[in-house]
Amino acid sequence: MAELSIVLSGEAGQGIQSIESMLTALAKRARFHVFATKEYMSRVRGGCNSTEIRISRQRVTARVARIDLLIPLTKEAIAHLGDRIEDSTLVIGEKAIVGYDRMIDLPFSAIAAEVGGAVYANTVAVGAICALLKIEAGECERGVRAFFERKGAEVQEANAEAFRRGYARGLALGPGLAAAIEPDPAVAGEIMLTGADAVALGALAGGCDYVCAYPMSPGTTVLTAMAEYSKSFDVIVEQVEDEIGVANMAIGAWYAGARALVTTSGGGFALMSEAVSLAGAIETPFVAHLAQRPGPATGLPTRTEQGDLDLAIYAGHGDFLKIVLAPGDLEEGFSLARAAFELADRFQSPVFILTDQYFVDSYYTTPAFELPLAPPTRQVVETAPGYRRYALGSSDGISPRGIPGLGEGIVCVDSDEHDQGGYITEDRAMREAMVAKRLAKIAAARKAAIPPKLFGDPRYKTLLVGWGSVKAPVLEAMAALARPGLAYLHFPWVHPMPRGVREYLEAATTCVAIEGNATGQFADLVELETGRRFDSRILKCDGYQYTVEELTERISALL
Amino acid sequence: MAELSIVLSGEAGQGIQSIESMLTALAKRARFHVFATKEYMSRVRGGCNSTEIRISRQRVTARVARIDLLIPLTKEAIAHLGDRIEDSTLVIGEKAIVGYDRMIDLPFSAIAAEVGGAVYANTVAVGAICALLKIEAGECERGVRAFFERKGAEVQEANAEAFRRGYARGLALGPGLAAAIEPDPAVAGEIMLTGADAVALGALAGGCDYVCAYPMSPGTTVLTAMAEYSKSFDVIVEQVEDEIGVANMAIGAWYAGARALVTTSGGGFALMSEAVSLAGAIETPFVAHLAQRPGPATGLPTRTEQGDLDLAIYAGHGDFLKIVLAPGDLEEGFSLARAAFELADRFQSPVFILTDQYFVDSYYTTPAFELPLAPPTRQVVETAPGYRRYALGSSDGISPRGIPGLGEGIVCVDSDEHDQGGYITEDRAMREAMVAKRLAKIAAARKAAIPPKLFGDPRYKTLLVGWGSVKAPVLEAMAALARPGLAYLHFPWVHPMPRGVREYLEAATTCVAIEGNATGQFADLVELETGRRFDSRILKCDGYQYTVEELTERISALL
Amino acid sequence: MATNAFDFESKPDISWCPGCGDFAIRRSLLAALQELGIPRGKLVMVSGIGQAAKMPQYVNSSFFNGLHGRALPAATAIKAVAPDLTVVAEGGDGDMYGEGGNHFLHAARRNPDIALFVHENMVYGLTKGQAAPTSRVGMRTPVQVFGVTSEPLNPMALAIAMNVGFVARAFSGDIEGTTRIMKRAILHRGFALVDIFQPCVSFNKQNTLQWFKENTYPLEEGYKADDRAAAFARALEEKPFPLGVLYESAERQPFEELLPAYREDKRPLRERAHDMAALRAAVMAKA
Amino acid sequence: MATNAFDFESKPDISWCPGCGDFAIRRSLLAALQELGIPRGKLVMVSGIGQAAKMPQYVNSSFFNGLHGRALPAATAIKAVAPDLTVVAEGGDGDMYGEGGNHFLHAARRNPDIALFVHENMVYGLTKGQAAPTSRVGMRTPVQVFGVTSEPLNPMALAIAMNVGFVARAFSGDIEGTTRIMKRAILHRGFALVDIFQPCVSFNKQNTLQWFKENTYPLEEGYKADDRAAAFARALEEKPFPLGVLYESAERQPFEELLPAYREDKRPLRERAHDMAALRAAVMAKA
Ligand SMILES: Cc1ncc(C[n+]2csc(CCOP(=O)(O)OP(=O)(O)O)c2C)c(N)n1
Ligand SMILES: Cc1ncc(C[n+]2csc(CCOP(=O)(O)OP(=O)(O)O)c2C)c(N)n1
Ligand code: SF4
Ligand code: SF4
Ligand SMILES: [Mg+2]
Ligand SMILES: [Mg+2]
Repeated sequence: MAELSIVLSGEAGQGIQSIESMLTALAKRARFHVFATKEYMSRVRGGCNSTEIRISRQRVTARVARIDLLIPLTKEAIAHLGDRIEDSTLVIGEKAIVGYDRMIDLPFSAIAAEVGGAVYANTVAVGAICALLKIEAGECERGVRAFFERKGAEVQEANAEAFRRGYARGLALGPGLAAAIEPDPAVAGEIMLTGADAVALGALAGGCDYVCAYPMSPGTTVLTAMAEYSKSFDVIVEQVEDEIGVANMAIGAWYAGARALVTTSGGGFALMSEAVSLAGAIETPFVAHLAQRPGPATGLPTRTEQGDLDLAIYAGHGDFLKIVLAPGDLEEGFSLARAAFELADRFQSPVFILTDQYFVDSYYTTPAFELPLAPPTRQVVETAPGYRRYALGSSDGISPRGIPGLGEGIVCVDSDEHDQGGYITEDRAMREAMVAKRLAKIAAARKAAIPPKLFGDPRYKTLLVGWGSVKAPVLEAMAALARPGLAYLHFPWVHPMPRGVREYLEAATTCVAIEGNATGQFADLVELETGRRFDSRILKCDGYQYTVEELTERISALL
Repeated sequence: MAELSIVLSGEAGQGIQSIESMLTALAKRARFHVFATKEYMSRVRGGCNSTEIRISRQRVTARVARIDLLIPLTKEAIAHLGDRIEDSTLVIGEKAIVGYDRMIDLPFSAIAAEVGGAVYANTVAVGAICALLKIEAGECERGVRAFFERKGAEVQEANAEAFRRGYARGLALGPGLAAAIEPDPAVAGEIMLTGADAVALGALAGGCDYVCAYPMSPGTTVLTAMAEYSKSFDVIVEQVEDEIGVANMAIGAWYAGARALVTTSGGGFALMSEAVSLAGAIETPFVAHLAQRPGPATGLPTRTEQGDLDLAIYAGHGDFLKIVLAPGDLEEGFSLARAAFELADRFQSPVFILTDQYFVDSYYTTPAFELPLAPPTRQVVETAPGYRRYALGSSDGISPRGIPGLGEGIVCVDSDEHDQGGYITEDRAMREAMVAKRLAKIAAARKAAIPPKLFGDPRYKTLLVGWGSVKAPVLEAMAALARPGLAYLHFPWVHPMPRGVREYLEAATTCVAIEGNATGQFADLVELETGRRFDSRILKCDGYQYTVEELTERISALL
Repeated sequence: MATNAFDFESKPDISWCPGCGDFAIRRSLLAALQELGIPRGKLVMVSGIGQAAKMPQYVNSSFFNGLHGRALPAATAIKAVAPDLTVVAEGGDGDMYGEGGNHFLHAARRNPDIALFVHENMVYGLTKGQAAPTSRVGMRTPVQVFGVTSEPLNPMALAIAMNVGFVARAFSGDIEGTTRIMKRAILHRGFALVDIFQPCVSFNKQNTLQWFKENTYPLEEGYKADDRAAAFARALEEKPFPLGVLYESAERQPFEELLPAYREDKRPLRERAHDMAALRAAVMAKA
Repeated sequence: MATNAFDFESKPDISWCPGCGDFAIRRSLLAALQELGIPRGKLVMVSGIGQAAKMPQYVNSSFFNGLHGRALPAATAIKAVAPDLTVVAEGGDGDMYGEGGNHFLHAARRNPDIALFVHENMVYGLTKGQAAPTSRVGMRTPVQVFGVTSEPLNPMALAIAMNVGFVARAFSGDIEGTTRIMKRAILHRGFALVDIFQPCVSFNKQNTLQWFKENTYPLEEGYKADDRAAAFARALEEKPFPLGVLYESAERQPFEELLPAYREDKRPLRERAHDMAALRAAVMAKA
């Protein structure tokens, strides 16, 4: 067997997460490729959530509809997963609680009680699953002990016992159910982390030393990760009273020489819109991580969508450069977050990293990120007396950026239209020069844009076009389709539009846009740029990421 | 002579405005067509501002570069107006103050002193100008008295005297300088008002009964007008602590059965972006007047631009209907403001009226607005028990809107995704139904859109395309060019794009976009809609509206 | 519980955590509404976003559940447009004092006849445990990993400084006391704040039911609530925090009563027709 | 005026109206900065938008003139990132208490070492005469055509309620007194509010220079500013309003000093290198 798709489902707070984290840690330890993602309701307890885990011989980076093994913790879990439960789905759990006919009864709680209490039920379940996966018991047990290392010997021992019992019960289900997956030794050196972690590490690699935010799902994930890193890095982390304060604080921090990051979601980002315009006007860098969730307004707070692209691109009033980056996998999450700081500093402009709930919450095994050799440097100059913050004359519109306290000059910035020194002016010629300066940065950034990347058949007839987190499911769907003449053009840099896109589209007979929103916001931008209409748009707005199967089907319907 | 272009220029607070208002009132009284516009710095006193007045036999609705008569009040005025002063420009004023060689000395202050004080200098100036215009003295004097009616007999008398003296001095300049313009009797029944007044009256005609705002130039003009009208209409007018409060208050007011208006400018509108999304989510009407000024950020607070179109169209996160209207003249200001309320109520969606500083501050004589026969009615239903605010089933996505207190039902709205009753749901099918419902309103609104209007040669080869306040200068420029094969397609309704635009563009050999911003935001939207690229874009971002001459030249350069 | 007009026929699916103080506050609220005899159709519950702000979902009446932090401007407008309705705004301490802080200040200045109930659990519940403006110094959270350093906002002191006419603190653990205070707040003509201590069992392990019990005490019998400076002094008391009505004054007139639109005509806007003659006159005044 | 390091060589084109109280405040400010001997390169003036908020334009130093209402978050960050700089935030009563009200509340909670000077002219100057949050009841304006009805915000009471460690009121008419208070505010370790009465000659015909003179008095010699409740009682005094330092306390530590980043290393962030070894370790911790 090449892989197993496991789904855990139950109420918030019921323990899905502990099963998940133990199981994925053990699986990685056993050198399996692991992918995990979750979907959950906007509530702290109760409801019905689920976690999907793929354990595989090969790299897996997307979610699938197929459920090989289902562990329901409640009755509702069965209804919740609905038609994804097929004849081939093995359903294991506590029949007394779940009451599902077709399931194999495995009374986790009763077994846990034998060990010493209901708290061990999760470990029992993990044991049973590990047995089904035929992971070597001793190695697993060491893993379990490692997992509970900080909790002391007693807890370690009890959990090891719970694990063993679970393992035994799993084995007892018989070899017919077992699914031996071959490990991949390469996994040993790999890392396993969420999209949020990747963005946080990328930010650190980009020299981020100031984080401010107002909590908002799913943007909070990166805030929490950075707060944790503030224990080992010189990063100031501050929770602010509201998102307007957040954005203005971050701009103030950049002005004074920090590399600041804000993290939020659509509604919070909307509130920052005026401040984005401020960053544009005073040409101060600004980096925002915008983790998308479905709108409008509060919408579905804990679910996923790619619906904030227009919001980001058109944020703020007036014409000025905004760069929008959208990672499609963990490596891009890391490298684009890092790039965001370099770009913001270089272009003295706002840069947005667009992710989504699916992206930030999902995790998988991936090769360790390549680290830059040199640390980032603040792209600021020591000022001399007479320094003028907005000196005109460069062809790319960029003036050397001073910061207060560094050098003899003074650094004056004003949100009104200003002259080269930063003083208010209403002079028409100066106004036009400053508009031209700001527009020149757009042209310069387009030249510096990360070009889209083509995957699949270079002599394609059908070209799929997407951005951000659809990358992984599209690539797996393409692999599943294995059709010649099919390619996928992926945009990690989505705005301002990189050059040369038209050529890619013109080479295709059929162009299909794929994105996770209701109208095709990126498709519009590509059409505007290229004048080429998409023949179809594959869209989705139900709050979930595409499964590989869903995409496979929707793409093949167009072939 | 067909018309005279008069420019007054001096410091803020120096009296330009009193000359202007007296003069335009007298000119209208004398049945001339009048047009007046002003440009001023963002300061209360000092600086250098100017007012331009056209007095004409024919209707005039745009600004011209040409200055026939200049009244400078300061030295700086001459430099400020620069190359607009030509040999043909008659410059009249106090030489001792202005110190301009070529000017005709007319010591307003000294004459005023004879009457009783410097306060009468403005009236002296008005007298001189009226003499040059050969307006009948007695009629003027009655006008002057009427103008000062509320100030008492003494003030009236002194001003009449000041007027007479000014008039005499004007006459004494000799017939060579006089400019007799023929009056147009039709002006008698016409009205003269600013764009801000037109929007305010339109709002009242649309049933507006609640206004809230936070002061921001140039949006404040409509707030002040409405505050004044609250003396004679049942309109609640409230200044709010910030623009976020403004927008949420307006939405609350609509929810409870009012027809609320907010008025702001770019930065303030940016702050409302999240609330726009709220209106979209809870399907509550919302009407915003957005008077544009140049950005980014604080920009040029008292100047003009058409740079907030993208901001308006893409305001708020998520996909939902926003209607954007942009009046090009006073009549459209009135009728579109009125329509905004009907449309907002009908589509239960946000509607934005986009004007700009130039539009709200300019005024001219125009035929009295046609008033609707019937008063507007609130498009709400009396609810029955079991009423559900978001009942599904209509093809246009519109559910009957109840308001609390009217009927037996309860009215429940929630910014989270909700079911038909307004209760929070995360059900996928319901989510999809609600997205579809909201999208259906976009399609319905496009069908109901006010189509663009074609001016000029119906068998055009060159098609000019514009929106909002460029209408009047474009039409005058076209008239000046008098070229066959030239037409102008004007959009009073700019979003969602009306249907049939492509046909208009395809009929042309050359398409030229004209707008008052740096990049051509509307041109992008038309290109996206039609797939037809503009051959040229005439753009402007220096904070001023096009003059007729400037447009004439830039258009003819393309012909 | 006896049948209550504001409860539902079938039990709603309440998304709060078992054991959360919000349930008790809901009981107090339903009781207060019922006991005051407010006609069901005449109540509008207004809220923002948060666990506390979900309250309107669980009250069988009209509601406006708007944006995080933005309940008060909406509530003010609803009351201004329809003064015949009873308007209750409710939310969390993050919602009302954090994101919504500015609206709180200016609602206090305006003084609309609205009762505001704030659940002070000293934490952000819905977003999983970050510090609220009321969190105590030193509290560690996943974001405040070194502990909170900002001074907790004192809603009582703030409201008294803003001259709010009814300023009270309640405790969810005392359902009847809370009901009593809520009733007085709703009856108060003008803006009334009831800040309600509420344990969050999921994320605040520090300010528990027990902690609140140990750190509060009822204002003494005979406490005079009519002296603003004296009330302020009491508002500064901490550990134990006084419970009850700290300040009450009928001096200020409510916002909507001062609106010119209601000087003569008391009808809510929804019952008024638009004046076409006035419109014609206004247009022709420009002639 | 004697040469002042913070003044310009050539007279700047100041856009305030002749006679405006802002000129006097500028004199006080320049004097305070000079007398404190702040190195010119180490000062950052931070402001929003308004007439008062134009102040930084007229001080020869670094400045961050941001958005209307948003000076404080920017100022807080500047101080946090570069604690070696002196940060002064300045703006109007609309800017700081209206649009910026929430930041005021939470800056007070955070307590950054910033001096905040607010020009209380009881009106919106730059936007031509609408009511400010401090406008007195009854004042008529082009927007408040029937007169202001909202209670004026009392910055002294509010700051004391928020436990700001330095709370003072000055009057532009008293240049020396204002200079003295400004100096103390800048020296105060933590957030310091100086609310400065200032006549707006163009738009506030009610609260004139004369009115302020007649309606203010200096706090008596020997006034003890260390009692919060007593200070609150004095803050409620109106007509006449007390001038001087109403409340002062060195109890609270400034925000930036509490930041873990400065526990051991006192250098501003701009002088620090990024730690690549820690980064490598953090990445590999995910293995
Ligand atoms: C603009 C915006 N920012 C952030 C959020 C995320 N958010 C939802 S509720 C909440 C805070 C909840 O705390 P509180 O108001 O104290 O209510 P509680 O859950 O504790 O009852 C936050 C930050 C949001 N919905 N909107
Ligand atoms: C977001 C936003 N809203 C509104 C404005 C317009 N505005 C500029 S200054 C100002 C108020 C000025 O009053 P105040 O802060 O009291 O300063 P003053 O001019 O009286 O010194 C306003 C409303 C703005 N610039 N930005
Ligand atoms: S998270 Fe806290 S406040 Fe929210 S429902 Fe659970 S216990 Fe209550
Ligand atoms: S408007 Fe008022 S506050 Fe502004 S400069 Fe003039 S006098 Fe001063
Ligand atoms: Mg809370
Ligand atoms: Mg002011």
